[in-house]
Amino acid sequence: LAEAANPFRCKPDEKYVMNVMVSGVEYWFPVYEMFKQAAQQFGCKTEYTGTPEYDVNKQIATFDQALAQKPAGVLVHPMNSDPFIEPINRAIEQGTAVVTFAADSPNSKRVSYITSDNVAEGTYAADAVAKAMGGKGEYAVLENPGQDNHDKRVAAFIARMEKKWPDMKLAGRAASNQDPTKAYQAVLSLTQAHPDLGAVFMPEANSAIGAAQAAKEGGGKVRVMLADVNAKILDMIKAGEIFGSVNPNQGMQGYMGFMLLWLAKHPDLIDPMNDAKRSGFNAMSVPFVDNGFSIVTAENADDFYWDKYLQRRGTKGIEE
Amino acid sequence: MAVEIKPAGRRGNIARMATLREAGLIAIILALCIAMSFASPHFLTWGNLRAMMMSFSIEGIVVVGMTILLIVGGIDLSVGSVVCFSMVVSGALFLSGLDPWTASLIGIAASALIGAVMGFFVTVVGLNHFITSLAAMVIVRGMCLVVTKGTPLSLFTLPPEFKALGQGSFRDIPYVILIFVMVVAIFDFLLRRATAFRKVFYTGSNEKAAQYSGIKTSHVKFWVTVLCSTLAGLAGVIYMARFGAATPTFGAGMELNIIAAAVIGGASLNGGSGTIFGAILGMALLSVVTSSLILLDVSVYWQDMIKGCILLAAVSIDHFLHSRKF
Amino acid sequence: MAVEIKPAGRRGNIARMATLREAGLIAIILALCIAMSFASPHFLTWGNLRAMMMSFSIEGIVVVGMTILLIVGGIDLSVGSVVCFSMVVSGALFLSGLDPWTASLIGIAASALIGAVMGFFVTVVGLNHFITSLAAMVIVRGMCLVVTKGTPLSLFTLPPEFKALGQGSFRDIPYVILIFVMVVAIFDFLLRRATAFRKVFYTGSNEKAAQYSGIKTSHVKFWVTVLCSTLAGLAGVIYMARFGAATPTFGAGMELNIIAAAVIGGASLNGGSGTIFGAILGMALLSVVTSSLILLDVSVYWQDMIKGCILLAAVSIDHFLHSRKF
Amino acid sequence: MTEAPILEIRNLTKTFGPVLALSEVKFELFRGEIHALCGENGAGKSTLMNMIAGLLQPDDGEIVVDGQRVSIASPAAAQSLGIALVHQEIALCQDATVAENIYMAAINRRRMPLMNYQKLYCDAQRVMDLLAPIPVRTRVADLSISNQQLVEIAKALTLDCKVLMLDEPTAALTESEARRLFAIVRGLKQRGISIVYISHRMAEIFSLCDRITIFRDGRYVATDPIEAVSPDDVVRKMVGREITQLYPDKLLPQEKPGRAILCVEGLADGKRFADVDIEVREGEILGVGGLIGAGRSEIAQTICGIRAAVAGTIALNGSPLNIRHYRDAVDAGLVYLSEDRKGSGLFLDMPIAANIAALDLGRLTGRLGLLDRRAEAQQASCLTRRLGVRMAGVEAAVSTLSGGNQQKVAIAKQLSISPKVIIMDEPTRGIDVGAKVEIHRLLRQLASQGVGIIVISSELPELIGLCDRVMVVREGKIAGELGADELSEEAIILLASGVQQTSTQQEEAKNVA
Ligand SMILES: Nc1ncnc2c1ncn2[C@@H]1O[C@H](COP(=O)(O)OP(=O)(O)OP(=O)(O)O)[C@@H](O)[C@H]1O
Ligand SMILES: Nc1ncnc2c1ncn2[C@@H]1O[C@H](COP(=O)(O)OP(=O)(O)OP(=O)(O)O)[C@@H](O)[C@H]1O
Ligand SMILES: [Mg+2]
Ligand SMILES: [Mg+2]
Repeated sequence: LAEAANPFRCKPDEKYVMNVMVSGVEYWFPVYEMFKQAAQQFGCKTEYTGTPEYDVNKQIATFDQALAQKPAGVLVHPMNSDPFIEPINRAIEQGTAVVTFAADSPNSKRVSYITSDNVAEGTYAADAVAKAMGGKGEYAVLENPGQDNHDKRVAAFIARMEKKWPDMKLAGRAASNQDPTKAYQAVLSLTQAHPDLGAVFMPEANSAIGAAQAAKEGGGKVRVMLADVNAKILDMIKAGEIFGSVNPNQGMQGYMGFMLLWLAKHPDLIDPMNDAKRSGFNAMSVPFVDNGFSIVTAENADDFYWDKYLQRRGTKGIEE
Repeated sequence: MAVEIKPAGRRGNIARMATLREAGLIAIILALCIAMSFASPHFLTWGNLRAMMMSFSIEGIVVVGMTILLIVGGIDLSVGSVVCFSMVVSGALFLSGLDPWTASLIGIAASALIGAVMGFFVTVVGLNHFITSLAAMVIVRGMCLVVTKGTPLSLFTLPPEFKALGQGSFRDIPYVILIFVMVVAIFDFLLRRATAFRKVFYTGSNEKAAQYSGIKTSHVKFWVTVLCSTLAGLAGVIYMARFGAATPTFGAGMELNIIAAAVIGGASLNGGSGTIFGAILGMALLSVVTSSLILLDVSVYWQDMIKGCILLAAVSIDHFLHSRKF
Repeated sequence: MAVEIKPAGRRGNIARMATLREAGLIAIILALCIAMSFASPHFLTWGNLRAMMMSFSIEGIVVVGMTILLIVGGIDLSVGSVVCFSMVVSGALFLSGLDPWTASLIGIAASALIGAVMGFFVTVVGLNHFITSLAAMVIVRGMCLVVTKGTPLSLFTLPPEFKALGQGSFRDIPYVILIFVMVVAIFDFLLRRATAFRKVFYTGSNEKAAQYSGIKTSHVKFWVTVLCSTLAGLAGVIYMARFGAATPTFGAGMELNIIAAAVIGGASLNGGSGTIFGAILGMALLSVVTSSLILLDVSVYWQDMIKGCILLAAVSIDHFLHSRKF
Repeated sequence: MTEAPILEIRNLTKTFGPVLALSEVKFELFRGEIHALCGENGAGKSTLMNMIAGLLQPDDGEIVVDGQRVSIASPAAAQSLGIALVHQEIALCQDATVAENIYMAAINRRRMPLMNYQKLYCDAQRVMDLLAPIPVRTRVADLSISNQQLVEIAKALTLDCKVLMLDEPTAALTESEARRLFAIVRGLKQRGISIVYISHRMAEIFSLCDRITIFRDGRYVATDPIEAVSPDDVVRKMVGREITQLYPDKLLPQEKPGRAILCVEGLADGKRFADVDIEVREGEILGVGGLIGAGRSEIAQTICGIRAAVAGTIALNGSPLNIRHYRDAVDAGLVYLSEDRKGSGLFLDMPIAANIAALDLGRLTGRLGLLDRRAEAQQASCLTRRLGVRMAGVEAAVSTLSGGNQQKVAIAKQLSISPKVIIMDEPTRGIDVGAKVEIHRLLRQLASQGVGIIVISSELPELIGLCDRVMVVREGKIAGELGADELSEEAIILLASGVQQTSTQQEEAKNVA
């Protein structure tokens, strides 16, 4: 009866799963934290799964295994888009809702995709760097060629520079592949080759630790700009060793990710004026949601520490 | 002098020894499976087993080539890159208008060519397999980046009959698994019985003695190197069919997993010994462990650690059962 | 029959041979440097050379340990994980209130302990180095995750005198480079001259022969394994001082680079040969190539390919100069 | 002898799985004696030595050293008891120098933290020169197998030991090195060191040893003072039957050898030898003699295409052969038995049957390119029976065989293809008297069937007893040829060294002249 009164409740064994690659890495934790919170508010069970490795084949194996347990929905970060088409479609067929986050599989039948706008992130980062340099000078980028969202950020960064800041010159590009030692070596080499280098941008946080150290040793003239944060990055931002970071709104990704999943699992809650019933199309489909991002600077850095956040909330993070 | 001659059995000693060897691994895998089926009701479902087999079938094809290469005393660190290369070349050719089957054949041929170049450096120039294949790993990965310009090729338009190769099934048994079982069966048989493959054992066991037996060991090494790359190329094409995509970063780090599987299965890094069946069991062991941890919902922080410990324990038990040196 | 006794030179035969060997690598590196100095005016500046040395100095410490381990016939795939582990353990202890020097010592000791456990599995249980260190690689990486809970430890509060270890210099020469040069000099000397280290060569060259001479080869193997992990631990602590952070993913994939450096420098994967100086030259070669490509502003898509080709060419030339088997 | 033995073995038993290698054997060694240990291949001699040296542990029985019952757990333990062993199989560190190999045990024990290479090279050279002038700074890998054997012996001489056990030290040596060794061994005996000497060469045993102990099939048979027995007695006790004729009959002078089977002209490799002409005729056995390092092995390997030739022609049965690879030679029926059975003769980890089949898999291959394993096993059991290999079965790994039996497997491999010409490099190295007779008889039989046979041997009695004609090689050139009636030890040594061996004074005088 209570259920009839309140449709926004889960059935006793309704389970929602979040599936990622490199699952031991902290980027996912705040996402899952809010995913879990939303689920608890609905009285649903959740599970955090994925492979600790950076390997699409292994991630699909974990995805398939999760599917074998017939969960109500999966919030997935597909490491590569197309390889997930078939598994996602299989999930939809067996009645498991699928929503992608932070990376998409656009050609699959996933109901929704939630992400921050990588292009906007790259564009903003470019503006911030260029402004600080007075619109004039040399910059470089560190890349992780092959990872889609990273490539988008870098491309947007460079495109914005070329379009809006004609006096900003691209001095060099190097592949750091998320490895701090490679980033360290690359930035040292770049500063040697280009003594006037004023900024370096990278699309993730791992490289930044090495890059910032190299920049510091190079005399501190190079502004380090990146995407994502972690405790070390935050400390360096506060100390002025890192210029800034664009950080996707992870909590929103998780919370809205859950909502989208839950809705997709319960499409009969609405009765829209369209052909959904006839065509078998999911009536609750919301193709795209932008979760937004924050700009992390010395002033607001304190709000982004994971351990402080966890303490404040008193939960066990991904371990529940 | 009393010479006692035992009648030679139907199967030779090599085959029998190998079977015995593998019994230990089979026992360990079964024990794990049984324990798991108590711990998780999902484990022994066809869905889960299918997922597990799917996850190692294509890699298993590469393991076959690697095992033969290890037997001849070589090693190939470039397999991950070559898998990716075959995928990327076939994908790019398909996108440029070729039909997918022809494109795949060219992709596999290109992989074989890479094997031939490595074989050249090993047998003619005289470098060793490790350093040659390490350089090849870097070069071929670079070629993947160049071909794709760093972005995954979307092969959404692959015709369904080609995609079926990677995604379709025959009565609930995926083609992928069928192909894998076929490749394993063929090469396991050949390795035990075919004359040509016996030379692989001779060369790996004592290259000089093989030369003193009139075996052209550099030919043997060359062709085995080519075979390993060719099988990696085949795997790449099947991955392409399965994923409908060609990603330039695919397969990075795959080589260690594959070598580990072969070594767990009894292949020696010094050459001269190893079996395909054993290597596949090694692969299965790794897969069962990984998959158990996920099903048991072990914390991600602990997964790696527990996985490594189980691996070490399994290898030690196996070693203890046969007291053979790995 | 006339007995001819050649006067023994001041340096032994091995030492002279080794010097010759390394001449090829030195020539190749110099050739590259000279070519680069034409292409880029910045290349031969002290700043750039310093930067290049900085970039491989800490890894160079690990290379020392790996080379000795290769000489004894072992291999260690876990070095990257152990570097990270030492970093993470020291970092966590520091954060929990210990002074950084004590914390670092404990971190190094913990790394040595990991080496001891591996040594146990190799010498007592009888597994081989490859599979043992592969399992250790996974386990230790897992421990890093457990300790850090997946997030980098920020060691921003490290006292400056400790940070100086990784960031400071003595008259424009960074301490890191000084430490590196010292470690290399000491171990190169010991390996050529110390009685204890000669046993490493003997064990790696022919374990049985060494045993026949009364050498306790399992002790030798055990201690070399411990040494390799200990040096990795030392590197980890220096990395911590340099980056002021402890990242749980640090050092992943490092092992291949390090083994490659040693092998380019003349170490054999079959044991029995190799020099520290050569291995460091191998590392330097890799570093010069990488850094040249960045200085020349080569497209990231082409960097890998060109790097691999230069590597292959360099190794082939070197091989040709000495026609020695890698 | 009232004195207590320095080493005593009581009721020692050792099994390897189902194989009973030694069964309740006993052995006594007194101070300052040279004690021969004899037995057929596989009788258990090396196994006993390995247990005394701490490499193997007995299943049962006692080892008593100086009246103390001891258990010898490792080679180091044996060393500290003053026991040293020269192994039958060469076990040297190939990548290290000769000097380091010689002094390895000392380096291991030394307290000094740093190496003193100068002293090491001087000392090592001094020891080495007692045997042969091998430069001690060379890497062992660059030495021929016989020189490696000398290093192995030199190594034992540096050990400060009470008991020295030599397991077939002369198997790979020529007469002159062997003589130097005997002089050294007698010197050691003078100093009160006890020596166990294992050999299959009767002449050596009778000229060198004081007492002799005989094993048969892993059991103790007898111990006698050497004066009390004759070589024939020893052979009878070893083999269990009478051996009447040590060498098969040679070709009679009136039956001249037939047409030429193998004809080599003007062969040169551009490095070690030049202008080599060889002719092997139907029905004869051609011997090749020379000192260690004369280049005999290299000539043989070049004929077979294992090494590259720069000049010369080879004809088989009148038709020229174009050999670019050893495979071509094998296909033409020309085979070479390597002197280094461990390094290049055998696949130690593989089964006996697979070893024997390695030379020509084609004949064992059925349709579809599959190997006929039944035929493989049959071939192996047939050949091993013919050569009397003592083994558990044809599927056992070669590494489980005794040294002499391994050699027999290597020979079986050459015979497996019914060759037209066999070149055998030290064919009977390490083979016992009885089996040697069998192999010689077999060679003679093959020769009479029209197979061309070349035997390279460092054992002069073998060359003289077996061959119809002996070619002597000196420093890469053919120094001369001796017909059946000219064969004698002196004649061969004269040709091989270029000088009279009898007196050094004479030798030097000649050189000056
Ligand atoms: N590791 C082993 N495994 C199985 N059997 C072995 C092993 N080592 C030796 N044997 C067997 O033990 C027996 C004795 O061998 P051993 O080497 O002592 O003979 P030997 O008297 O030295 O002969 P040879 O004159 O040929 O050197 C042989 O039958 C041999 O096959
Ligand atoms: N790999 C090698 N490197 C350098 N020198 C070698 C090598 N192999 C052999 N030699 C040298 O070549 C010479 C000829 O060796 P070879 O074995 O042909 O002589 P041989 O007459 O057959 O004598 P034996 O076999 O009795 O030693 C020897 O002085 C040996 O030291
Ligand atoms: Mg013996
Ligand atoms: Mg010879």
